[in-house]
Amino acid sequence: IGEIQRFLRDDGTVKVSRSIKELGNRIRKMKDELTKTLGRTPTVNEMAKQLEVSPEEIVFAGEASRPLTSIHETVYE
Amino acid sequence: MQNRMELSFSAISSNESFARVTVAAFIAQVDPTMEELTEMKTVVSEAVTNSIIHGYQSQSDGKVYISASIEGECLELVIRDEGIGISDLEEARQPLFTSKPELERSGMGFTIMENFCDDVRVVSEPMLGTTIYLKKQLSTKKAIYN
Amino acid sequence: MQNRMELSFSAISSNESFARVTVAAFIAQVDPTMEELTEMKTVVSEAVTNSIIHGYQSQSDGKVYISASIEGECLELVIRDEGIGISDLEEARQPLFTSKPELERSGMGFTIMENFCDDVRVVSEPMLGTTIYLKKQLSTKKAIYN
Ligand SMILES: Nc1ncnc2c1ncn2[C@@H]1O[C@H](COP(=O)(O)OP(=O)(O)O)[C@@H](O)[C@H]1O
Ligand SMILES: Nc1ncnc2c1ncn2[C@@H]1O[C@H](COP(=O)(O)OP(=O)(O)O)[C@@H](O)[C@H]1O
Ligand SMILES: [Mg+2]
Ligand SMILES: [Mg+2]
Repeated sequence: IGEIQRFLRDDGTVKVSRSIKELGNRIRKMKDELTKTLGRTPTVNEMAKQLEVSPEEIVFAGEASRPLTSIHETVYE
Repeated sequence: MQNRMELSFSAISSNESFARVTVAAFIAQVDPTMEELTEMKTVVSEAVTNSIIHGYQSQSDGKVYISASIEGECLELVIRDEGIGISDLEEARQPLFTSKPELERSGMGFTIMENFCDDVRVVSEPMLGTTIYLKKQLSTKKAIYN
Repeated sequence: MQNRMELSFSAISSNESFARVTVAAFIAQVDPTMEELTEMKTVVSEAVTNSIIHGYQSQSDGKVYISASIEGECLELVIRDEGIGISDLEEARQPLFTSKPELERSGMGFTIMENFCDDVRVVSEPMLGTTIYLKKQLSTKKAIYN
């Protein structure tokens, strides 16, 4: 499987799901960092600037990092 | 100036995340906080899920309709289905009430919407469908820095 | 099974990126490659920009309409405006042709669409508007691993 993944990466055919996951992780880390330094939640544009991606990518990739079920759990517990 | 969008899509559960991203991308134009963005995504999830699993009983041949408009910092969302409707609205909006305990629903959908929005109105007619009107004041950059 | 969405939005340039993400989020459900996603975003950008700056002459009170459907790995996109239309379609589709050289347009919009799609049809009627029909075969998960 590792070989297939490497092949996909080299070939420029990285799957969307994988790329979103990676950016999603960076978004989560950056959000925590900025929340600490700013003393409030960052805006979408502030995040985009720090991560050097477009605001649309923040919106898109932010999606994968939070599974829907966690919402119910947080509210419930 | 007002910015508007209207969206409709097949009532299948893989479109929940699509609907979330679409509304979030529309809102992102006024540069909300990440928190507000998450809240609005959650609200859209709850309403769209309700339309799919309750309104259309997961039958998947229906459509879900969303319209959004932003004027200044005021966001208005309308989420609508042409499903079975809700006969007792007061009961439906009670925290923890669910008509589908077998699906492990939390019964918190309406409560979540009320928590994250400034105004939630529900209009529903048995056999005709359900429409949810949501309003939210966003804190765009101006509001944060001033 | 077919999955469908329909979208309309105000013809203002800040909605270009909104339209791109929306179509991308819809397509992402079948997990295409990043390259394909980028191609489709580019195509949507070109068509939507054309509707806004040529079709509506940046007047902003019109609407742009997008519909998308996915069946298996086949994506169909329709992008439509009710703007001024195109009187000479053959000329418009020529590489490098632009009616707005003063805006530093490249004249490559149609060429890009043709390059990234398997099929591009344009129907346009002066004073009634322009409709672009696009088709693209995506390589979803199955297609790559098999
Ligand atoms: N769009 C809808 N169409 C029909 N019934 C609905 C709809 N939305 C909500 N309901 C009814 O209201 C109840 C409460 O909804 P909600 O608070 O979201 O809880 P849950 O979805 O977990 O059951 C649902 O169980 C259902 O009976
Ligand atoms: N939606 C539209 N409505 C009216 N005219 C259009 C539309 N799309 C394209 N055109 C015409 O076709 C020409 C070529 O389009 P394109 O290849 O995208 O180049 P460019 O946008 O850089 O001018 C435009 O300059 C314009 O005259
Ligand atoms: Mg619910
Ligand atoms: Mg163009």
